[in-house]
Order: sequence, then C-alpha cells, then structure tokens
Amino acid sequence: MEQLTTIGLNHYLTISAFLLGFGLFAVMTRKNAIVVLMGVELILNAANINFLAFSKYNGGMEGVMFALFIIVIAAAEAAIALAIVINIFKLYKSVDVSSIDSMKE
Amino acid sequence: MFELPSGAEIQGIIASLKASVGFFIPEIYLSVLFMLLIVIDLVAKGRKNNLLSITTLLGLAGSTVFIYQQHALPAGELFFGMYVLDEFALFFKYFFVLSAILAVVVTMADEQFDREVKSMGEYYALIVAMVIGMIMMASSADLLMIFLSMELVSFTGYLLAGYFKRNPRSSEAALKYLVYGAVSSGLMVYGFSLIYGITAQTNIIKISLELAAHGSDSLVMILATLLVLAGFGYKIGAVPFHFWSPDVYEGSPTPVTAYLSVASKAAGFALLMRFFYVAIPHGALPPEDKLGMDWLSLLMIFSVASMIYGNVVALWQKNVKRLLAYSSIAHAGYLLLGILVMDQFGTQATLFYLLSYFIMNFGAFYVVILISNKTGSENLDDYRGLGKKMPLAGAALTVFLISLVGLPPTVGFIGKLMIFSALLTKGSLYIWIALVGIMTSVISLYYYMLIPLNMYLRESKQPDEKVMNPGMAPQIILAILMILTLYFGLFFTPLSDFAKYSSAMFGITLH
Amino acid sequence: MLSLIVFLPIIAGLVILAVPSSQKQIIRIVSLLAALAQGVLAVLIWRGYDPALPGITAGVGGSPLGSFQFVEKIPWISLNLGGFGSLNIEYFLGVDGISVTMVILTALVSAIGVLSSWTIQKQVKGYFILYNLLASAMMGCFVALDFFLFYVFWEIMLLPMYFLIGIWGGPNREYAAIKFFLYTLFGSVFMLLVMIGLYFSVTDPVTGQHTFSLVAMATQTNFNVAGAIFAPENHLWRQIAFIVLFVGFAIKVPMFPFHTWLPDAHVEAPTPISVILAGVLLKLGTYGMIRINFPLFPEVFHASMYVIGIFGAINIIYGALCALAQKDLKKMVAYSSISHMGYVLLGLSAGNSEGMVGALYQMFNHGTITAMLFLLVGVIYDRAHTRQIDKFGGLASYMPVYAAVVTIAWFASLGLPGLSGFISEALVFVGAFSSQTTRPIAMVSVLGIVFGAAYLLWSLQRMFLGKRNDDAAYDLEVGQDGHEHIHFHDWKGKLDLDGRELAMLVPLVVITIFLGIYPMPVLGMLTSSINKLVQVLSPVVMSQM
Amino acid sequence: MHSLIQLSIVVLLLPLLSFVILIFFNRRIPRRGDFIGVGILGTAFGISAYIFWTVIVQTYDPAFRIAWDFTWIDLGNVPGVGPLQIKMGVVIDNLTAIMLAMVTLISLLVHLYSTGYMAGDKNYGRYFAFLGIFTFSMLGIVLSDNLFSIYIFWELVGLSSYLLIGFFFEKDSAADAQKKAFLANRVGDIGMWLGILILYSQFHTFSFEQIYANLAAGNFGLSNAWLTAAGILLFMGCVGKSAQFPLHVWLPDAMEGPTPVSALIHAATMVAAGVYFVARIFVMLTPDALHVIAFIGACTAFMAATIAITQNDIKRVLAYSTVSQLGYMVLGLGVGAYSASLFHLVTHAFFKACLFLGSGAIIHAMHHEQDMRWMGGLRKHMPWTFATFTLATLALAGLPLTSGFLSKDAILAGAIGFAQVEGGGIFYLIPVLGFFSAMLTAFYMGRQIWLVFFGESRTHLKPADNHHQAHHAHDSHAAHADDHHTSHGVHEVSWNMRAPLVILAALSVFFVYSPDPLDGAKGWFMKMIPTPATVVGEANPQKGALLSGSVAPHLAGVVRTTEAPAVAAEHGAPGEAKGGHLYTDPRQAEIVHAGHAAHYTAIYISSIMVVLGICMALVVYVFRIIDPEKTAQAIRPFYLFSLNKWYWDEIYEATFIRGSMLLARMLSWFDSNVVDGMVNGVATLVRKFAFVNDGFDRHVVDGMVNFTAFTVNTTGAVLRKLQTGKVQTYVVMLMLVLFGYFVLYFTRLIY
Repeated sequence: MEQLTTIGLNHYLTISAFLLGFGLFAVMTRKNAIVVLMGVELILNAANINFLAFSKYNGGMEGVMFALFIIVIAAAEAAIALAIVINIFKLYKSVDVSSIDSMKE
Repeated sequence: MFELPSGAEIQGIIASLKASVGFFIPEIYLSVLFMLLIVIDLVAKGRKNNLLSITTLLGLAGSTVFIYQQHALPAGELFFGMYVLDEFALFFKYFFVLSAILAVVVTMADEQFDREVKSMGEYYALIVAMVIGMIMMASSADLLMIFLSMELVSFTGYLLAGYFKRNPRSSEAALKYLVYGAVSSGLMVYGFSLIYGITAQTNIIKISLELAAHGSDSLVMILATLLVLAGFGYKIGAVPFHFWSPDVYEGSPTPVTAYLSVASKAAGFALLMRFFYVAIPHGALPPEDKLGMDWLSLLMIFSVASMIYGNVVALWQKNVKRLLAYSSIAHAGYLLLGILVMDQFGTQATLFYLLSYFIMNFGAFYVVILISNKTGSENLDDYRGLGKKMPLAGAALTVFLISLVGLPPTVGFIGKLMIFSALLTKGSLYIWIALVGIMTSVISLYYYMLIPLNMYLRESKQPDEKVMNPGMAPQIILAILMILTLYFGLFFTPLSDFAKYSSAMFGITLH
Repeated sequence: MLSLIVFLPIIAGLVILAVPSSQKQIIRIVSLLAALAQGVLAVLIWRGYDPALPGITAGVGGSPLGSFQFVEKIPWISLNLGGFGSLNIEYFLGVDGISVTMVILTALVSAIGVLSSWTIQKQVKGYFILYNLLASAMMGCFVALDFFLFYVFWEIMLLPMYFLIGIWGGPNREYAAIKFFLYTLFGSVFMLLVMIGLYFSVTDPVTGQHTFSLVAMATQTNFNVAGAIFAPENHLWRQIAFIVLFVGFAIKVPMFPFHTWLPDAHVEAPTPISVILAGVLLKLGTYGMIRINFPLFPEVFHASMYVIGIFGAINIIYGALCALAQKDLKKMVAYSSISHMGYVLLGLSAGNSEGMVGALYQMFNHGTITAMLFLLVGVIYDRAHTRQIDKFGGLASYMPVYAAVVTIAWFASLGLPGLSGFISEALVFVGAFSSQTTRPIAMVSVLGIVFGAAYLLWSLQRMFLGKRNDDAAYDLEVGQDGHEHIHFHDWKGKLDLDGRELAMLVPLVVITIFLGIYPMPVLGMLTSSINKLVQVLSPVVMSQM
Repeated sequence: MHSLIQLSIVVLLLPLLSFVILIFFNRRIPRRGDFIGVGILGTAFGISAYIFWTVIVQTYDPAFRIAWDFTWIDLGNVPGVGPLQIKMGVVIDNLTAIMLAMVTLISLLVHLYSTGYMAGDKNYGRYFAFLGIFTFSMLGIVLSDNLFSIYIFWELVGLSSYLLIGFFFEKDSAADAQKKAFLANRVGDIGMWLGILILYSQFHTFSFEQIYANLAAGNFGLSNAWLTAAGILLFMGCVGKSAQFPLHVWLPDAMEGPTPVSALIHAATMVAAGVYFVARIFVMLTPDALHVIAFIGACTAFMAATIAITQNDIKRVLAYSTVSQLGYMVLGLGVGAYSASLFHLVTHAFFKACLFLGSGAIIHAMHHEQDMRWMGGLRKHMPWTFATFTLATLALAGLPLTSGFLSKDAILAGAIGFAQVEGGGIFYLIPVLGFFSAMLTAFYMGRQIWLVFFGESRTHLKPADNHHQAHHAHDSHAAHADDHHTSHGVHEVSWNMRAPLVILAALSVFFVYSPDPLDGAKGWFMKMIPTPATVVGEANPQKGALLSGSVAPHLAGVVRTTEAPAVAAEHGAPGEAKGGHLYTDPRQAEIVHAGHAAHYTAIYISSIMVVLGICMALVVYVFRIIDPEKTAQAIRPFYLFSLNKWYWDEIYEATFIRGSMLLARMLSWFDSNVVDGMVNGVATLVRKFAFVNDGFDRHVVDGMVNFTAFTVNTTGAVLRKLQTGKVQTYVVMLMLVLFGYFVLYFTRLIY
C-alpha cells in the first residue's frame, strides 16, 4: 500500500518509461510529420523527467541543469524540424512521412 | 535544499572559468568566424559566394594556428570537467578543420550549387558551426557537453543535408536524417539519464570511478549503454544504426555527403572511443569484471555486420554516391575493428585509418563531383568511356578506389595493414575477425572496380571523343590528393607518428 | 644495380607520360630502349654473379652479404608502435641463384613482349605506361628480399594486368579481367595476414628487432618470440599459415583446382600480355613457394610433400588432357602451360636437389618456350583472325619458315631431347622418382609425356600437314610461277614470318636449343642455392631448431 | 683421349654437319647439295671402316673396350648424396665398332640410292638433311656409354623417323603414319624412362659401367621384383622402337615414307636400335625379365609372319617380315643367345636393306605401283634387281650358304637349349613358334618372288580405280616431271640405284661372316661378341658374377680361363668353360652350353621347315595345285584375321585412342563447367546474398513493421489503419535491434 500512497522515485521512472514508449510509438506509427516530431518531444521529455527525479533523489544540481538544456535543445530542434517539414510540404504538398520514400534500397 | 555559494567560492569559480577560457581559444575563434560569415552574408551584396568561401577557407586555415598553439598546453580538464584538452582531442581538431577546408574546396568545385540555390551564406556558416560542434564532441568529457555538441552537429547536419530547398531528394534526405537523428539522440539522452541515475555523476571520469567503486545494477546499465550506443552508432553509421545513411548520402549535396561521411563519422568515433574507453569499464578487463557491460563483443558484432552488410549491399548499387555510402558503412566496420583492440596500437591504427579514409574518400567524392559537373549524372552507366575523356580524373579516381580497397602502394593499404597488425597482436579470436575483414575487402574490390571498369573498359554510348576539361584548379587539387594517397602509401611514417602521438587520451592510459 | 633494373621501366613510363599520345613510334621506342637497357643490366648481373654463394639464408653473422649478391639494404620505414617497439620495413633487394635466373628470364621476356606489342594500335600511350609498370613490378617481386616489399610489388602487378587484359583484350575481356583480378587478389590478401603474423614471430639476429626480412625468416632459429603466433611450438597456426600461403601462390601458378582463370585470361589477353603472363607471372607463384612458403615452414613442407606432388601430377595429366580436347589453339597452349607448371610442382614436391633444380630449370624453360608458343599463336591470329585449329591445314607447304619454327617450339614443349624443355622435365622426374615420398606420383605423372606428345602432334598435323581444309581461313590460289600460294583475307603483310616476328622468335629458338644441349649456364647458377635450400628443408636441420 | 674415341666422335658429328648445311642452305647449293650428304656419309663410313679394322681385325680381342666421358651437368655437392654429376660419354667395344660400320655403310648406300630414287622431288634437299639427322641420332645410340644419352638419342631417332616417315606430309596417310609412329614410340619410351629412373634412384648415376658395378656389388636397395621390373620397363623401349608386339602397329604404316627411308629405318638402324639397347642392358636382366622378353619375341615373330602371308603390298610384306625377324632377335636375347641374336641383327640389316632397296627399284620401275597382284614377269626387265632380290630372299628365308642361315639357326639352337634348361613345358613353345615362323617366312618370301618376278605381267588386270590411285600417288609424290602411263616399258634402274643392291647382296653370303657355312659360332663375329656374364644371376639374385672386385665389371663376361679357377673358387658353383669364357652364373652357363649342343638339331629342323615353306609356295603359286583364292575362301575367318593384321589397329582405335579422347572431352567439360562453375557459383552466392540484403530495407524491414504493427494492433484498437513510411521503419528497426540485444544479453546468448 505504501507504494501507492507515497509518491517515490519509481513512480517518476514509470511515468517517464510510459512517455518514452508513447513517444516511440508515435514516431513509429503516425503518418503526420508533426505528430512524429511530437513523439520525439515526448522522448526528450521522458528523459527530462528521469533527470529531474534522479536529481531530486540523488541530490546535486546536474540533473536539473541537464533538464534545462534538454528543453532548450528540444525547442531548437522543433524549430529546425518545422522548417524542414514546411519545405517538404511545399515540395510534396503533404506532410505524410510514410509517403516520402523516393530513395530506397 | 541548496545553499547559495559563498563569495570565495564564486571568486574561485570565476578564476577557473578565466583559466579555462585560455584553453578554449580555437572554439571561440571559430564561433567568431561563424558570426562573421553570417554578418558578411547580410551586409555583402551581389554574388558573394567567392567572398564567403575564401573567407571560410582563410578562417579555417587560421584556426589551425590556434590549434597548433594548444600543443604547448598541458592536457587537462577545463570548465569543471565539462571539457578536456588532450592530444586525442587535438588530433580531431586538426582533422575536422582540414575536412571542413576540403568540404569548402569541394563545394567551390560543385556547379550544382549554382543551379540549385541563389545564396551560399548560411551554407559556409553551417559548415563552420558543424566544425565547432564536432570539435566539442571530440573534447567533451561530460554527458551534458556530449549531448549539446552532438545536437549542434546534428542540427547543422540536417540543414546541410536539406540545403537544396527546391530539390525533393535533398529535402527528403533532410527529413529522414532529422527523424532518425532526433529519435537516436532522444534515446541517447534517455540513456544518459539512466546513467546519471545510477551514478549521480555526469562527468565520464567520475562515472567510471563511481562504477569502479560501487558497481552497478547490470540490467539498467545494459539498457543505458544500449541506448547511448544507439546515439553514437547513428553518428558513425555502423550496422544496425546505418539505415539513414544511404538515403541521406544519396540525397544530400555531394560536398555535404563527403563532409558527413568523413567528418561527422569521425566525430562519432571520437566520441565513441572517449566515452567507452573512459566511462564504461569494459567487462573483459581484469579488475572491473562484472561492472559495466560487455560492449566490446557488441561492437565486435556491429563491426562484422557492418563490413559484411556494407560491402555486400554495395555490389548492387548503380548510383556512385549511394555506392560510396554503402562503402562508408563498410569502412565504419573496419574502423570499429581498430577500436576493438582497445589498446594504444589499436587507437593509433584507428586514427591512422581515419586519416587515410579522409584523404581517399574526399578524393573519390571530389572526382564524382567533377564528373557530375560535366555529365550531370552520378549513374554508373554514364561513366562509360570517361577514362579517355577525363584522363586525370579517371586515373585519380582509380587510385582512390584502389586505396579504398586497400591495395598497395596506397595509404588505404597501410591503414588496413595497421588495423590488422593491431588485431593479430591479440590472440586468435581477433584473427578470425581479421579474416572477415580480409574477405570483405576482396568483395569490395568487385564493386569498386565497377567504376574503372565503366570508365576504361567500356566505350561511351555517345561516341564524342572530345576531352572534358574539369578546369585547372580542381585538377591541381585532384593531383595533390592523388599524390598524397600514393606518397603516404609508401612513406607513411609521419602520419603514423602523428596518430601515435595523438592516441593519448585524458583520463585513461592505454597499453 | 638491382634498383636500376627494377625501376627502369617505371622511369620509361614517366618519360612516356610526357610524350604526347600522338607520337606512337616514340613511345614504342622509349619502352623498347628501356627493355633493352634492362636486358643489358640483366646480362651484367649474370656475368657478375658468383655461383659459389648459396643465398636462401643469411651468411655468417646473420648478414645477407656473403650469401646474397648485389644486396641493397637501406631502412625504408620505421614506425613507432609504442608498446610493440617499432615496425621496421627495409628496402632490401638482393639475388641468389633462384632469383637471378628469374631476373634474366624477366628481362628477356619483357623485352620480347615490347617487340610483340608493336602491333598494338589502340591507346598506345596508356598501354605502354601500364606495360612498363607491370614489368617493374615483376622484376621487383623477384629481387625483393623484404616480405613487405615483395607484397607491395606483388599487389602492384594486379592493376596493370587488369587493365591490359580489360582494355586491349578480346571480346569477353571484362569477365576475364575481373576474374583474374579477384582470383589473384583473393589469393594474396590472406598472405597479408600471414605476413603480419610472421613479422611478430621473427626477430633479426643482428638488430634483435622484429623484421620483415625473408632472409632472417628463412632461418628457423629466428622464430624465437615466445608465444608468437608462428612460434615453432605453435604447430596449428604454422600449418594454417603454410596452407594459406600455398593457396595464395598456387592460384598464381595456377594449380588445380585454382586454374580456371588462366584459360580465360589467356584467350582474352592480347599476345604480348599472354607472353608476359605465361612467361613470367606464372613463375611468381612457384618462386614465391620456393622463396617464402617452403623455407619458412620447412616442417610443414615435409609433412605435405605428398599432397603437393599429387597436385602436381593432377596438373600435368589434367592439363594435358584438357589441352587435348581444345579447339582453340590459344586455349590449348594455355592448358599446356598448366600441364607444364605441374612439372614444376612435382619437382618441388620431391624435395631433393635433382627435383628442385629441375623445377627451377623448368620454370626458366617454360618461360622461354611458352613465350614462343604464344608468339606463334599470335602470328597466325594476326593473319587469319581466328585460332580455331580446324580452320587451317597444310600450312607447312605455304609458310615453311613459320612451320619450321612452330615445329621446333612444339617439340620443345613436348620435351624433345636437344631442346631445353627435356632436361628440366627429365631432372624433375629423376628427382621425384628418387624421393621415396613422391615415387608413385612420378610413376603416374609419366603418362603426361604421352598426352603432351598427343595433343601437340595432333594440333601440328591438323594445322600444318595434309592439305588445306575446305573451310580454312585463307584462300588458295596459283601464282605466276605455277606454284600454289595462299592469302589471308585482309592481311596485307608478309605471308611468312616477317623481320619483327623473326627478331622475337629467333632468340628464343636459339636459347631453347642451346640450353637443351648445354644447360650449365643456367644450372650452374642454380645448383649451390638449391643444395642450400634442400639442406634448409631437410629434417636434419629442422631437428636442430 | 684415345684416337679411336676422337674418330668416333668425328663420325658422330659428320651427319649432323650434313644436316645443318643442308637444312639451311640446300636451295643455294647445286643439285640441292645431295653430293654433300653422300660425300659426308662416305667420309663417315671411311672412318668407321678404319675403326672396324683397328678394333676387329687388328686387335682381335673379345674384351676390347675403351671409354671416355665428360661432365655434362654438375649438380654440385648435393645433400645426402655428395658431389653429383651427370656424365656423357663414348664407349667403343667390338659391338660398337661393328654397329658403327654397319650403320654408316647402309646409310651411305641409302644416300647414294636416294640420289636416283628421289630425284626431282621438290623437297629433295630437305630429304637429305633429314637422312643426316637420322644417321646422327642412330650413331649416338650406338656410341653412348650411359642410359641418359641413349634415351636422348632414342628420342631423337623418334623425331627424325617422324620427319622421314611424314616426308610426303601432304598425304594424310603419311601424316597419320608419322604421328602414329612417334606416339607408339613415346609409349615405349615411357617404360624405358621409368626403368632408367628405377636404376638412377638407387645409384644416382646413368653410366652402364657404374650401374653394373653397383649391381654386382649388390647395392640395389629395392626388392628383386623392382629389378625385374626395371629390366622389363627398359625392354619396353625396345618394344616401341623395334616394333615388338603389342606396339608393332606403327611399323607397317610407316611404309608411307619414301622407300629408301624404309630401308634405312626399318631394316638397318632404327628398329635395330631396340635390339642393340637390350643387348646393352643384357647383363642386368633378371631371369624373369628374360622370360618375358623371350615370349614377346616369339609372339611377335609368329604373329608378323602370319600376317605377312596375306599382304599384297610389296612393301608391307617386307615390313611384316621385318617385324617377324626382329621378333627372332628379341627371342634370341630372351633365351640368352646373345651373340646369335646380335649376329642376326647385322645379317638381317644387310639383306633386309637389300630387299627394301630392291622393292624400291621395282616400285620405281613400275611407276609407283606397289601391289604385287599387278606385277609379275619382271625378271626379264630387271635382271640385276632380280638377282640381288632373290639372293637376299634366300638369306631371309634362311637357306644354307646364306648369312641368314647362320644367324637364325644359332638363335633357334639357343631357343632349344633354353627350353631344355628351363625344363621344357611351356618353354618349348618358344622354339616351336620360331621354327613355324621360319616356315612361314620361306612361304611368303617365295610367294613374293613368284608374284613379282615370274609369270607374265599382270599390269593390264589392274582395275581402273586402283590405276587412278596409283596416278594420284604419283602426282602427289611429284617425283617425276614426265608422266608415264603404266603400260610403258619397265626398265632397269640406273647405276646409282643398282650399286647398293649389289653390295648389300654380296654381304648376305655366309663367308663374309664365317668360314663354315653351317656354324656361325666358328665365325669371327660370334667370337668377337661373346655373351657377357650377367650381374644379376639366378644363383644370387642381387649379386652378380664378380664377388671380388678383382676385375672391372664390364669385363665380367670374358674372364680369361687362366683366372677362371680363382674366380670359380670364390663361389660354389663353377660354371663350365666354353669358347674361352667362364660363366660364373650357372644358369647362363647351362643355357649357352645346351645351345651349342642343340646346334645340329636346330639346323635339321629349320632346314626342313624352310624347304617345306618353299615347297608350299611352289605348290600354290607355281604349279597352281592349290588355288590361293579358293583356299582363302575355305578358311575365310583366318584369312581375314591375317589380312586385317589381327585387327590390332581397330582394337587400339576403339580402346586407347577413343578412350583418351573421351576422357579428354569429359575433363574439359568438367573443367569449364564444374571447376569453374564452383568459383562462379561462389560469386553468384555472394551476389544473391547481396540481393537479399539489398532488399533488406524493402522486404524484411517492411515485414518487421507489419509485424510490429500487428503487435501494436492487438494492444490498441486505435491503430487500425496503420501505415508505415521508410524513416519510421528505420526507427522500428533500430528499436528491434536494441530490444533484441537486450533479450539476447539476458538469455546469455551473446557469451
């Protein structure tokens, strides 16, 4: 019962694991490029949660710092990604990731 | 939970920051160059490509001076262990700057840019930014720095790959590169978080000490290392993390392909070596028996797979760029062989192989560009009869390919020689791996020779015997590269000594 | 001296590089001059050679001097390998009885090859550059005494050969060229691993460091690195290394079942390249066995003499029978050279002086005789543009000189006494029969004599004797003087051998006859080295190690 | 260096000189230089006649022997053997002297004869050149003192016979014949070579002298069977050269060569070489080997005789008679009648040469008509030819007062003695076959004489097609510019063709060789050529006559009677002194003794046989009491069997030739399809594998994706319409790898 009542490290880790799973799932299955990118964001945020949780339970600030940087990076990545996706949309008139496979084998 | 630092501490922090900056000059210089390029792009008017490119060349060349000055400095940590300076890092600093210079040179020769894009401003800026990122990759000693520098390299990489905005293939390459890279780096950072959770450290040296001291839960450790490996593997483009590379290499502008296939691959290797040598103790080494995980046998599998897969799939390629892409996968396998040895000789061999790969691969791509300038195609069939039309280019390409196969008297042969020598000094298991390497190099001969076969043995379809002149400057550069390939194939002592000197890595002493 | 003879052709190649490709004659003359200079140097070396010095292993005090001759030994590369001391590679040339004969042969054959290349019209410049590169590499292989250097030369040979067959070859040249390339490379890459392993297993008694020197490796006591991969006690790996090297060289020989590249390569290659290929390149395989394979692993050699002998016998009989069934003259000659190289293998497997001397002498004679055969095939091919044996007949009446030379060459090839081929084959049999191990094999191989005579005489009869076939490749007409003449379609030149062809053939004929009557000029250079080699290979010496 | 040696070397080299001159310059010399050939051979004969005189007549010594040799190949100090040289050398003893004289004489006569016979041939000069090199190689065999040089000249004889037989190479039959001759000889040579190798592998020398010394000293390392094998293998060389059964098939075909060549090759020299060689190695032949030799000789003699009686071609009859006579000689050697068979060798050489040249004259006169059925009545037109031919025929048939009688009877006597010593039984087959063949010989020679010389000319009976064939042969032969019609007058041949006939006929009379017309043993010849003592006697298989090295082994045969007791005392079985010899090997002694005892028996039997044969010939062909055609019909199978030469050619064609060609084709198919196929197969495999990997991204990955999609699908209903693009499948792939390794790691599959 104690596991359920008091929030501990495991809970954070579980959530982050779920986030990771969802993120990967989105990346793997969604057609829309935007959603795929959102999946990537989920993955990064899963890492964030881990860092913060560990930082809390280990003591020390590295985790927090790391999380901050990850947020920044994620923002930058989103910017670049959107630029590329817009370009794709210009050329292909769609953002369907799965349809873009002119180069193969 | 935190108490504010006292004034004295802050003074100390500032002092050490000041001290560290002295060790950081090349990076700063390059950042300045980066901004300068952007400014020039903004202020200058009209066709400013040459201005930009010349500036980039001079700037990069200038950076070598600062890098050279760092030889005088003692090896050590800076920025609170975020960053290290050692011979290993210096080697890669030279390596990246030189490859950037070559990339610029190659770009200047490529006429496709004139067709595809108006402005080259961001291009050179991005090249320089990528150099900075890669240099930091090679020097970073902290998970955070590793992550940041890798992302810097990746982002610039995405942009460069998609630089031909109106070219669907280029954009497709960018998208694939982006998605794959984002996922891998995400996994990697998740792995970082786990490592941080286990050891409460982000500095790789501290991590190794921590692991040596307390050991670790192997399950989590495996998971973490695997995820990290995913990130690194994606950078070096080894099987099974290679899937992005053929498409990206084919779609990107050829200079970018060359640049990625040499420089960012090398950066990945630098990171791989530093991280695994230093941070994760190898399970097979005597003292840390059950710590960490057996990443060595893992890399063994990856390298064998890369050699076989890359060489074998390349047999079927019709597009020369794609063919070289697969061959670069195979070469990642050969480089991994050197890392497996995990001693000083092995490191030396790996570094030497990187140098040789740098020369010959850039040369090959350079010729590809020159040819596609004239024929507008990278198709194998369009290479028919080119040997007569472009004698020098044909000869040079043949030399580079021979070197890629690893036949004397070329530098590629010496690279393979050193790698295999390093392997043979370690017991029998490694000999079998060396056998695989040998076999696959024989296979590689077949598809490499397909190119001279088309150039010399077959007559071109349209029988116009006019000689195509790729221009004076490119030919001179080509000749220089070719002569270097041959010269270092016969007198390779300087390169090898340099590699030897550079195999000293901070935080671990290899034997 | 040796450096000069090795690098002369490359220098010539560089000179040609400067000549505009329109000046075909100049290019030809330059390479001819280079080849002739090489010949002169070869003669000088021959005159200056002292047959008393044995070679094979180092002389007193471990120095090659006093055992090898014309030695040039300068440090080439010295790598610092940190924990592994340093990687020392030397530019180390020298000759002993075994190599000096091959040097002379190479100079001779490549000179003749240049003459026979005169008819090449397509891309003359590129052709002669590659040709000279090839000539240098071959010569280098024979004089290199440093394994690394040997390997470099060995591999350098492949590329020019590939292009020479691939660009100037026959209709199916692509296939033949790439087959040759892959096959021989496959043979040689494994040599690389063995070479590295040997390096770490051997120390030079003089410097005490690891070395690539074949001279040091030839002395078993130098395998003194404890726990090294090829240390004397490490039997398994020594056997593996022997097999790997042997296969590598056997592919070059070519030994059954690795021979299938040879007929293709010969049929497609232009005449001069066939001459070089059969005259010199094949010898590199057996030379490598003698110089590297056997002395380095003598005990394995002793264990495997029997097998080598059996393969030799298979080569002899199998090659002869295959030649018997060929319809293409050039293919027949190709198989015949497979059969003749079988004699070399048989002689080597005997492991005694008679056999080994015979094998070496057979290498030399096969070089000259087969060169002659391929030149003759080329002569008729130039005229008739076909090599189908049944497209001829009765040529002896119309081309008497050609027929005479062919008869001499054919009989030399089937080992007729008075011609050089006989002595070598006889010595091979004598040796193989005298050794207990290979006696049964020798008794079987003797059949090769009959089959050899069979296919040669049969082709001779079908092409030269009797009357013109109905579907022959030439027309019959009656000239003014009432005698019958023939003329080939679109052949403007002299019907019978012209001056250039005679200039190529006559020296070979003279050599063949002279060496058949008085072989000592060549054998005299061989004997002391071979005796030394046999001593090195003998179990007595091995027990001392 | 003894002066005789120098002279003999000069003799050896003179014909080579003629070859070199004529082959290169014959077109620049008047008359195509035939006089050079004749002159050189004349000189050679003069010198060898001098040698003969010095050796045989002046120093009348059975044991005469001088030798000289030089180092030809020096193998240096061979490990395990010591200094090793291969020497070449010359030996002169009585046999050599006689052979030298005989060969040069006949060669000279053939040269002379050819100036007439071959006149006008377009390759006239080359013909004489070939004669020169042939004589050279034959003399080489005669003079050699070691096995190796004998083998060399042996092969050279093969070559020159190849050139001579195929002289009219434009005739396909000639081309076939020359190839056949060379190959058949090669087969024999293989055996000879193996025999040489066996001896060398034991003693590391080729020299007769040293080999015999070692054998006598019992140094032969291998078992006695090897020694027998060596003997038989060496004898195989003789089987090839001397056309013994089963390698006799080449000789009759070799009649395609010009007729003088047949005289030179098939009467005097080449075929004699085989017998000469067996004589050289006689002392090392073990009893078993000798038995084999004897039986082969007997079979050959009989078989050839049976074939000869039905042949119609005048030259083929002579050819088979040659084979048969050679069978006699080999038989003689086999039974140990050494001197006798060599005696027969010489006598046969002369009268057979005479016969061949005579037949040549006839053919010449008949304008290249060779079929006896269309001849007849020539005795009036060609008296000289007739006389000499008949005389030689008598000698061949072995009638008394001829040389053939002496030698043949000596052989047959030896055979009887041999059979007695060996204890009868099967061994009596040998003399029986010998005598029967003697009868057949008489019969077919009589038949020939009558068909050719007596009766009326039957030229007109000849069918048209044969007629044209004759003309065809004539044209291709191109011997004459003018084209006679066969009905034109037949004329005697010119002097330069007649003189040889006379000389040879004169040499076929008994007194040349022996004062006693009935006993050759009384003649100088058999005195000068004594039977040498074996070095591998039966009493002591490995040890020969001379246990004590007191006497040089080559003198083994001729120990003086004065030394006899000493030698005899040294080992238990003292032989019986006979003709001044002491045979230390009892068996040999017995045989020789019995042979001498059986002398008169032999004379009687053989005379009866010969007479019988001649009578049959008379009955059949003169008095026509029996009609040959009818008889032939009556015993058709035998007739055909004989006419088709016992079908040997067909048998060989069906077995060896077809067989080896079939094997060759199979192997070459195997080579191009299987061996090469394996290589290509590997290559294809690699490429196929490449194809698999190549489609990896497409198929496997997609498959994986679908699989993943399926798994996900089962968890959530949301993902109905799952579609995957490339990039995402890459990611899936990545995840699968990681996951897979994770699992593997914990299932410990990696370690």
